[in-house]
Amino acid sequence: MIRIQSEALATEPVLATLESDAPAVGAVCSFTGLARDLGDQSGVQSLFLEHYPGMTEAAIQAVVDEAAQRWNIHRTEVVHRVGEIQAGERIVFVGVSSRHRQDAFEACQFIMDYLKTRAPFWKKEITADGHGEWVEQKTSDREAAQRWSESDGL
Amino acid sequence: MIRIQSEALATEPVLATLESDAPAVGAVCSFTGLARDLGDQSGVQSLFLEHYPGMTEAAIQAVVDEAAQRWNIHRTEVVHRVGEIQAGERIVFVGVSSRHRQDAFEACQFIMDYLKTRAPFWKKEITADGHGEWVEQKTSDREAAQRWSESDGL
Amino acid sequence: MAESSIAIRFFASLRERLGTGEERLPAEGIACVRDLREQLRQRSDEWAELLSDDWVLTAVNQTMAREETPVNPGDEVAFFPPVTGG
Amino acid sequence: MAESSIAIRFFASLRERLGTGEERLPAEGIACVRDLREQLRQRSDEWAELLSDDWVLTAVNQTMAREETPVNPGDEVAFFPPVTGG
Repeated sequence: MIRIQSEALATEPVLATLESDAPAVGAVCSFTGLARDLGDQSGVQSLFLEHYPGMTEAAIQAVVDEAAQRWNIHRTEVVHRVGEIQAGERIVFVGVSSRHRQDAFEACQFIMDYLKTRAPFWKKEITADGHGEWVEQKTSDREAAQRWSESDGL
Repeated sequence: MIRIQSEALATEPVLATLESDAPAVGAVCSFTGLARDLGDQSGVQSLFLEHYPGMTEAAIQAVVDEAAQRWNIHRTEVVHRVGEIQAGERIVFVGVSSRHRQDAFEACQFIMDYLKTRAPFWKKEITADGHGEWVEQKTSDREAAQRWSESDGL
Repeated sequence: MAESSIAIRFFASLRERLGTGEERLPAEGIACVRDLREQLRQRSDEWAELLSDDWVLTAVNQTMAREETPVNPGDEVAFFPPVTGG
Repeated sequence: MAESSIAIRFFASLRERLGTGEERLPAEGIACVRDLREQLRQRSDEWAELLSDDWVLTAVNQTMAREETPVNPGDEVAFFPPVTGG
């Protein structure tokens, strides 16, 4: 399930869904990204996340579909917040359940890496004085995603 | 924090601890392992987990310390159940917080892989008729742990 | 009656700097993304600069596109900076 | 008075098959893990078989050990199968 929402991101119900397939499935890997207080500029108090309704969901679905082709995974849950987000709040949750630990880990990491470079979200950092600055894409995020296309022919 | 317990494993408070360092830290990766209904034999209804009190905690701490040397991680939480565990219940939780996504993912996966081969826990599968069978160590778990010593000279 | 215009959308810093989020343009003379981009760049030095930037990405009908991707009447074409979600 | 015995522990399938979880042995004549293991193997064909198995692991004072690891009076030596947690 893929959800884009402006409300606070609650992870408990999503984790419960991922675990609900046990005992048939025994491995759940999840990642939570939280708004940090420092990014390209210091003194960041909140973020503003813009997205492209429709395309964003489709782009994430394409990443999830690709993960499902590469790994033996059972269920995937992606929740991404948009709008204004205070420092310390959750921005993104990606969770994957699988029969196998390694599949859960790798698929979860793959989805996060590709989401960072393929899903249309744009982040603006807002300081205490109200000044906003759009965040530049990180080289490390591009490299993290490229890693998966250079790896073995899975 | 490392905990070995016979009570049910609640993940919410542990995840809350991992996220409590935000906004200084923005990435949390976690893994939950649940008792599956099939292992080396079918019809498994519950597991019995034995450990070596004292050594088990020390062995996990050594794995966590090694992870902290290899990656830039902030906080690690490991909870492992022992005693009787019903199919579908959580057996193990490993969570890592970090400033960086990749460090959180890799350290979490490393700790799970090494915990599987280095921490003294032994699993017995019990079928509906009460028959118990000790689980044999999996080649895949040995290989997963070996991977980390063969990789680049980090 | 067939649709005869193209819907154009701008996002994030591009939207802010161009001062517009969406508009419609006649489809006439536009066969691919490059044609549309060149037409938009005629508007001013600022448009020329912003839409020539290597970092601007394009989507046609909400799918990532290239310079040569065809554009037809009724299509939605979006321009935006590299993404920074998650 | 100095401790003059060694604490021995067995876990999991080894504990069940040997029928004992812990005991104490005089430290005399035991300098390393190999000495202790060989002494225990004298007890019966079953002990000889179970404690010669390649898969049996050993810890001295709760740290993984090898055949040559020294064993001193007062030490705790544990024998157990490969681990299967998590």
